Amino acid sequence: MLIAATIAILVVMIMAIIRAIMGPTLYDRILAVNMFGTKTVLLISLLGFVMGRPEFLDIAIVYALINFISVIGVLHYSDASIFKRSDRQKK
Amino acid sequence: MKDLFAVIMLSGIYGLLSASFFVAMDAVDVAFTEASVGAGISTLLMLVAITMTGRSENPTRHKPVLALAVVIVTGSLLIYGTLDMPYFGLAQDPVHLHVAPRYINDSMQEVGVPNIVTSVLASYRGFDTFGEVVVIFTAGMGVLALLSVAHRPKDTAEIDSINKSMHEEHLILRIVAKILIPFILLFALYVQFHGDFGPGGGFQAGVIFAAAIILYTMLFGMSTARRVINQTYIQLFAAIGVLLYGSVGVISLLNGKNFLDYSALSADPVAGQHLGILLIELGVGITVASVMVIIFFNFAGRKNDQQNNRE
Amino acid sequence: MLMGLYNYWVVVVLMMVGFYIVIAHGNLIKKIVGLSIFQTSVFIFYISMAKVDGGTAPILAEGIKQYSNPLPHVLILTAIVVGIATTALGLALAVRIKEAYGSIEEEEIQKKDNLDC
Amino acid sequence: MDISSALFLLIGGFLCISGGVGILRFPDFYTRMHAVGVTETLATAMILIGLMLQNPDGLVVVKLMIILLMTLFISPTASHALASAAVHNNLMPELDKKEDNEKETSSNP
Repeated sequence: MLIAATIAILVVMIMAIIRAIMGPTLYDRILAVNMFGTKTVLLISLLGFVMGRPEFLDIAIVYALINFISVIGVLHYSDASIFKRSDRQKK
Repeated sequence: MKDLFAVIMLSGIYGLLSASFFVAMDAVDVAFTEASVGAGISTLLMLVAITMTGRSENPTRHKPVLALAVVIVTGSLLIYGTLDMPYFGLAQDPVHLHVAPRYINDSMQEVGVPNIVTSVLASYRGFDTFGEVVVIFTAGMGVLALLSVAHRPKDTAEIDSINKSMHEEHLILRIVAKILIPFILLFALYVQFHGDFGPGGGFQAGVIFAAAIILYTMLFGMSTARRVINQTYIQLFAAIGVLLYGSVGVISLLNGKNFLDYSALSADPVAGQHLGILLIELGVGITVASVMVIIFFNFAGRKNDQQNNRE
Repeated sequence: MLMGLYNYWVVVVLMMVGFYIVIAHGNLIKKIVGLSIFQTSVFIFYISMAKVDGGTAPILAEGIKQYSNPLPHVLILTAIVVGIATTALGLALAVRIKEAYGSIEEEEIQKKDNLDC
Repeated sequence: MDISSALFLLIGGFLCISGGVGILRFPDFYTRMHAVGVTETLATAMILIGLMLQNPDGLVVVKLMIILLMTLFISPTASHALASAAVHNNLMPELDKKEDNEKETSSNP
């Protein structure tokens, strides 16, 4: 069953890559990257179990955190800035 | 692909993919580093850079036939060269026959640390790591020299008003970040000090620590972050990390052993090794964290400065 | 029995992709992305050399006999962090070039240089 | 124990796949985000619970719990931030796609 779940996640990762390449708008790409990151967390925890040494889940925790930080960062430093409107209002 | 934003998103995915590859190849420590560096920080830095340099690429006028030819010739030569290489995954490969067995078999008696990667990194090959830390420090100083802007201290009342107005808008993000940041810092410390027993160590912990500070900076604004983390102190800390590492080596010299031979630090050689590894990992962590923060602050500060000048 | 070498071929292909981006594109940021792809291909090369069939991660535990080779891991671990530091330096240079020349396209920079002389 | 774990893993895998189909096939950004946002959290929870049942002792379960908690915090927040960014920048669902494309190409910082 572990293998089946791993394969499912790999398939979904390929789908996310396709969306990130096609993605007409910027937000589609960010969404795809975000999804890819979450799937990577799952993949790494699954791989730990498949290889029989599940002690190394720290990596998955780091992923979950870094993924959040990078999504916020991408939103902050792109045209999609959520901070733009407040700047305009200030002026 | 002409849109650099898409290019950078895809390179972020590439970083994630290569990290999962490293997990599959048993290199947990490397995957840890790549997770925090390749997926997070480098994507962010590239994004900040393209906001300053422009988002689209000019179409190339000349045809890349020559480049393609060079690439194909070099590639086929390299593939021809691999035909003599040992097969993938065999235990009798020449790589595995030299130094590595000693590390695997003896490091527990000599260093007493379960994580072989940490013991090789910090003890057997302490010289190399010292060099790497100095390189990181130098790169940080280079970024500082290239990008630093003299920032005028702003009116604190103005900062407060900006904060208040922003607080109403990004309420959810800020509260979640407020909950998460202490955990991230705590986790960074765990990674720092658990590096002897599991994957982790100074390099990874430094990057995670810096990532937490970067998150804070992005959500609460540059000026607030500058009030919390003084730029001068950060630069000082970057130097202190390198000095800590170096001084451990000097102490062992003074005690009559070789440079960075930690068995001189204590009466019992294994305890000395433990102490030495702890200290130099701390030095590495401090340097990496402060260099990453310096790099990010300078990029972001430069960007703010450009925006202010444009207005 | 050539199949045992596929890991090297993947590395070579990735390396050539990075190399191609570096020499065929004029945009400095894209060149840096290309360099980082090249860099990662070298990382993959080292890590795939370290893998031993049936081995596990080099963290000592009871009841495990076969470990992968820890030495390449050490080299690559430090190389990744050094890589990000140098990439940041490259990006900083690109930003300064943009400020000085108003562009980060190689051809335009050269044009401006020729005008100045 | 094994059967329940397998069940959880299978449900998780299925949800993942359905989210993947959603991100590929749905017509515009908001529906895609709906597909991903809804399945992602549940699928992650399912797979992590399945893994917890595989090895029900000690530190591993605690770490899996931490990952689960993090995901429960993080992924809705990220979705929220993404959606609000899209709304703030006037990305309209479906009908106004043309205008939005113009904005994409013309907006250079």
